[in-house]
Amino acid sequence: MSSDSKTGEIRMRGALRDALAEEMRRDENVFIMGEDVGVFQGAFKVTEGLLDEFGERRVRDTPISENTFVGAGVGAAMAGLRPVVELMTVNFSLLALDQIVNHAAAIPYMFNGHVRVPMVIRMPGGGGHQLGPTHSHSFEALYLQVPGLLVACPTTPADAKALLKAAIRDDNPVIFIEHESLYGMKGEVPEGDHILRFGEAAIRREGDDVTIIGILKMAHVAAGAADTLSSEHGIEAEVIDPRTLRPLDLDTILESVRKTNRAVIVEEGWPHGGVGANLSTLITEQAFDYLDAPVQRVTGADVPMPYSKRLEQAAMPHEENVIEAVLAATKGAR
Amino acid sequence: MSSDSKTGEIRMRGALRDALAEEMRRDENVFIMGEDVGVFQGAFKVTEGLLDEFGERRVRDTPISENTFVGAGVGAAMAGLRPVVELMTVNFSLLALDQIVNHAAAIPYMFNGHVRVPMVIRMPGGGGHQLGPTHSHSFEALYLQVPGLLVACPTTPADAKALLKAAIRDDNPVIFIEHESLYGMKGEVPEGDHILRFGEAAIRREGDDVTIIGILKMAHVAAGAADTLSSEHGIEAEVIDPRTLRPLDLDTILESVRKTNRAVIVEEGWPHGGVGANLSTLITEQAFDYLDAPVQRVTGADVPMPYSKRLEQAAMPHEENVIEAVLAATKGAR
Amino acid sequence: MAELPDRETCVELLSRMSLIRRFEEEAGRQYQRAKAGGFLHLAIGEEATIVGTTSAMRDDDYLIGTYRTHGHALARGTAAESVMAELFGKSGGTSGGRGGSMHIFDAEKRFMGGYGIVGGNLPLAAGFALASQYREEDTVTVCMFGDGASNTGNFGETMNLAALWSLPVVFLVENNLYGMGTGIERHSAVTDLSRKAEGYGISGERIDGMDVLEVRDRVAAHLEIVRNEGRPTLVEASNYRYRGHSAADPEIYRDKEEVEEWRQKDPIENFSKRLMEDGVLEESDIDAIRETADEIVIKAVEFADNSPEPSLESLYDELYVVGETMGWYAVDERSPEPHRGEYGKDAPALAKELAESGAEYSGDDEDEDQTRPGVRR
Amino acid sequence: MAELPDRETCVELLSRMSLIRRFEEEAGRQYQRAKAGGFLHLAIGEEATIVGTTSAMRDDDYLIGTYRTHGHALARGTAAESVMAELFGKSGGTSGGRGGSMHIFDAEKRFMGGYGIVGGNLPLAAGFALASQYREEDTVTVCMFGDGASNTGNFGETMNLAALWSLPVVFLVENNLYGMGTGIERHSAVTDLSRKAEGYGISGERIDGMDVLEVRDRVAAHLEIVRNEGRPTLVEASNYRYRGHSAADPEIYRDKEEVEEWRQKDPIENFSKRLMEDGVLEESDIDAIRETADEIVIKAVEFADNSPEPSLESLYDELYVVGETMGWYAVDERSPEPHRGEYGKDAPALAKELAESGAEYSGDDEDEDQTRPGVRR
Ligand SMILES: Cc1ncc(C[n+]2csc(CCOP(=O)(O)OP(=O)(O)O)c2C)c(N)n1
Ligand SMILES: Cc1ncc(C[n+]2csc(CCOP(=O)(O)OP(=O)(O)O)c2C)c(N)n1
Ligand SMILES: [Mg+2]
Ligand SMILES: [Mg+2]
Repeated sequence: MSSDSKTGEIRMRGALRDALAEEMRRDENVFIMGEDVGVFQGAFKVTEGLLDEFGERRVRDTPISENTFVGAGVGAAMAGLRPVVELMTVNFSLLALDQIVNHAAAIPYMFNGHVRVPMVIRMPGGGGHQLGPTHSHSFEALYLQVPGLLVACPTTPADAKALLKAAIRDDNPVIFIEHESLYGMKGEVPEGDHILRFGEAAIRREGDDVTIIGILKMAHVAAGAADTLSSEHGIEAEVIDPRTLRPLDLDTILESVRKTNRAVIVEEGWPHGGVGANLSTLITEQAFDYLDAPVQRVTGADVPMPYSKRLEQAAMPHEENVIEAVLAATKGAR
Repeated sequence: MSSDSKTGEIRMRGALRDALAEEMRRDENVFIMGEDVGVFQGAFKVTEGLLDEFGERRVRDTPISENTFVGAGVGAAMAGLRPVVELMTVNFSLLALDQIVNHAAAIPYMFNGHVRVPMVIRMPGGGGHQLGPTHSHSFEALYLQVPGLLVACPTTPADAKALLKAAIRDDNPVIFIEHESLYGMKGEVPEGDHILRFGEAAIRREGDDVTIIGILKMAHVAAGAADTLSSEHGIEAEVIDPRTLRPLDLDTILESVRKTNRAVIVEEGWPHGGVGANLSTLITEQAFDYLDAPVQRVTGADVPMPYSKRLEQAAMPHEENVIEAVLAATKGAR
Repeated sequence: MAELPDRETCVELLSRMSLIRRFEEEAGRQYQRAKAGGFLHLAIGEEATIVGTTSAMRDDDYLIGTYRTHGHALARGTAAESVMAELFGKSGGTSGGRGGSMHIFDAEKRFMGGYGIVGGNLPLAAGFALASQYREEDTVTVCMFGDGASNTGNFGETMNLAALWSLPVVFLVENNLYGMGTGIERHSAVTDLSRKAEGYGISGERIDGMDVLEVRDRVAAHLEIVRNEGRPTLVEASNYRYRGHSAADPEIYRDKEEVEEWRQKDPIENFSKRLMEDGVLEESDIDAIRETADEIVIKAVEFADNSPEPSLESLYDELYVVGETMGWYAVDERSPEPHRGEYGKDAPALAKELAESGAEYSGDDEDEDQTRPGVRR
Repeated sequence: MAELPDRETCVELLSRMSLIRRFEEEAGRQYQRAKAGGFLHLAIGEEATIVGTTSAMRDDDYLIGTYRTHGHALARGTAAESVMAELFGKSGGTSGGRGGSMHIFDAEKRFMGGYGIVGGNLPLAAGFALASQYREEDTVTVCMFGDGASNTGNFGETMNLAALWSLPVVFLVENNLYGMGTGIERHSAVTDLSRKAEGYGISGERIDGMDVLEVRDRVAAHLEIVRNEGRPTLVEASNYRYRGHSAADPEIYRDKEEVEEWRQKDPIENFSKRLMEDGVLEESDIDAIRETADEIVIKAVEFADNSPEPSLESLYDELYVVGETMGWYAVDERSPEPHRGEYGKDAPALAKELAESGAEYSGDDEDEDQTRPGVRR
């Protein structure tokens, strides 16, 4: 299906597209809607070719009406369909937050399970492309707060595909956060119908000295920093990618921290009340006696994302920041 | 002005009303808008009498159009007025979040300080009145994330008045969160034109054994628990009320924790990514070597708030929960 | 004036309206006794709009409403017992006590819920209709909302989407002239709401929402259009709520005379009168209908009284479906254990005080010194 | 056909349009060279709508637009140098490089900004107008937005509020027939946008947005109505963008012929022709105007090139006003120190690739193996 499918390695966007196409072939109730997902082939080309294959009934271009087309997805899901709604970017999801939080997340609970909202809301986010203060948000921290939602944040093509398929088959409303910088990333994607359960973290690299947890693009920054730490500092980091933030596979993280006694969390979002603050707290609460140093966080800067390339880069975490944080965390140890 | 003003002690809602009235008298540019703030006298009667005194130009009933009347406030502020916008409750603020985050918070920074957004957005929140899943949210944690905003959460009539006056005079956009259960609370309010600077925590009770930090209604639950801890357990808690979450007076908190070596945070909101997670992380990062036990959090339950009184009470923190958390934190100490 | 339908139908219409009226009065009473908590938004005066509408609908059509929908559920056939139990927050309620008065739900009757967020139900309605269209079913969604809701962004967005996609929805504005305490001239630039969607390509019709037969006939006609032509329409039913916005509303925003005027148009009394004038029913029939309603409601209260409280252990139930794709869900350790608190201790006092404090959302205690209020229960 | 104004005005109109055209072309070029980053939404083809509108406005009237507003700022009198420097992310930009192409701002010229959120500017416009009304000034706000924006909730909410409160705003839809890649028949149920606010009580007028004189005349008339009668109006200017939605748009959603057809209506060429036909200007005058535009734009690029980068130390500047009511603001210790990164290393390559990748928001690198992409710069 995807244009990459012959190469063995496929890009993240192709993997996502494959997941969508396969699930749509499998289940007539799955359909897609969002701004420019059809004729335009998707703002990020994730839905490329789907209109051709599935037609206008199942690949629906929407007007710019975020709250309403998300809400229409909630309604359709309540009536038994399985909508996959794309918000062009996470920034615009603020316009749909009432339908997401007050409706999608609350409805199954407030109606005592008499109805379910089996829908997926896909939305890419993140900075790094000089899109300025209205177009560069990272809202993982906002969504992980909300009971009733699941939150995925895949970092590889294989995970993206397997998690999206799981999300589509899941009966809960799922926030599926993609990162704009990762769409072009290539990776092996196993053949066949694979599902990745929500709530299972991946250990990307094993190590005894420190645990580094990175989200979305920062999973890769963390991995890069780990390589440098090994080659230049003799520090072996264990790198963990949570893959989903709700549910969160805290067990895998805690097991690692109990071994390394140190943790660093890397995220692109704002520092206050971020993913890192949440993880740091959970780790500290449950592995306090194992920690040789306070958990370190590397976050985006506490500003709306500036447009200037120089300032934008200054506002985002880099491998150097991660290395610095790891060195701070491991200071006593060496 | 307020109907309570002769008693010496006035209620929170009267204190807020006095702040509004005094600031409106002082500055012609200050005006109020929101749903039912005028003829209806305010859903919680905070704006009672203001329409009579100031007329329709300055006390404006709005249609149910949250994003637009908040945005109109942002525009009016950019043009030099000082709007105080009331959202009937914090639950409906999700409908206005685009104007709050993508506009009010971002505009001063993204236009490099060439324009300011001197506005206050007041909104009551919290649970406890059986209003169910769409009407009982606590969103402090959501708002404290956002750079560009200030966030106040007053807990006494005196603070409410002094903070609201500060908020109205401040040149930054301010999220002013009130708690529905505290409107009827009485307290001394000093005569005269008092201002409370943002970023100054209050020590409500001194103690050496543990630091308890409580937000909004939970500030009072914390204080109640501290009394019991003293009388029944011989534990002397220091009780801190941050009063504003952005900026946050971390210094006062840290100073206390360095003395008590233990901290417990009490909030009504959801546990994941909450105010407590943020505070716990900040404390642990900066006072790690002083902590004899992991910081404890007491939070609301991880569910949309159920309507049933029994379940709602089960989902909210109580003094007993705080006491339990303090006993857990101080276990080693005794 | 609309023609009378057959006797059975007339009896049915009157019975439903009477049941709603009686139910709402009782709900108000139970609220005063603090058996029901939270807010209570009564639809007394609006029965003709509700019953006229549902009586024109097919069983498999979808209905969705607002936070003022006890009557809608009853009209759709939900047992009064479940609705009352929901108000009481009991496990026998439509949502096991989770939703309360503002969030009644009955999937079986295709009553797709009451919703607490004004305007929040409009996009959902578009979704139900989309599902009908997608599955090539000829079911229609009726979406009821208030005059105040017509000012929300969702209104314009949903009208456009529904018209653009030819979704099978009848949008029905229950124009009772007020959004809470704000009169329609103070909240809507155009007060003829039947015209409000014209710019989105949906023409509308204003009907007398106090006349159950007119509502029935006109909504039937609209359902017909929607079902056959597959496009949405808008109906504005002008009616009035006799009670305050919620149980705690001092009603300073309107005159007693206005209320009186509208009481002259009482949907139940006038319909009863007509039925008697036309010889369809006799006084005794009407008394019997009233008595039946009374019995149902009394039983409902009994049922609700006896229905068990939801168990504390059920606090986290139904939050998620745990299955193949999500293997587990851990309740966070920081979440409070289900807390028995001082449950029930002063519940009636609190609710009464809430009801009397004179403001929709007012939740304080005017009598209690709250310098340090501690935990309020 | 609108009458020609005096020669000076004609020259002014043509000059502004030419400047915008030239500026936009150059911006496109500089974007290809990766001097400008992010998105670049060009208004080539829409100059008559922009200039006709601003030429009818008073200096103290407010203007607000979208993310496609280089031209609006220029038309309002903002120096081309500052606009270009903003695109370059330089400290000499209108916002010191903070906002970029989508967020141009010039308070002095009462150009109240470009905004990246579709429909986000409508409520702000209501706010400016409210300030005018509040202060009893007779200034008017002109709020420009796209056909796609007319589907947002903000549209309906703002129309209602503006009409209800009689706010002095001219709402001006720049209907270029597309919202990104979605044609108007596919996004708006009613395609005559001048009628779209009728349900909110705002009548509208459709005008030829390719004819600078018609725009000028009609907008002047609307400003007059608004200023004198103190009520909002709606103008739909139909026009067309010759370029893609943004610099990176493969334009698969429309035919070349359609673009060609609209190119026949080119606002600058047609106006030039008319001026020559009517003997107001000669070919040489027009050449001179073009040359002046050229000079201004070349200088603007020079200025932008030479304007210093914002300093890393300025990262947190202007986030807050620190004063009496907020005594301090501490940058969180976890925030990264301003990071020099590998700034500039491969910036041009990245931007080029972004531009060529063929999708509005596409930000990946088709050539690079990104199995572990690390930090992208
Ligand atoms: C988005 C939102 N804003 C505000 C409220 C508070 N509120 C509850 S009901 C109401 C009035 C609604 O009026 P209308 O739509 O006419 O319905 P009615 O109550 O008259 O049936 C308001 C403002 C709310 N629940 N949701
Ligand atoms: C709320 C929101 N949703 C989606 C987008 C992405 N987006 C940017 S421009 C655009 C199309 C807007 O079309 P229109 O209003 O007609 O303006 P034009 O680009 O034609 O000038 C879209 C969907 C956005 N910026 N904001
Ligand atoms: Mg109403
Ligand atoms: Mg357009």
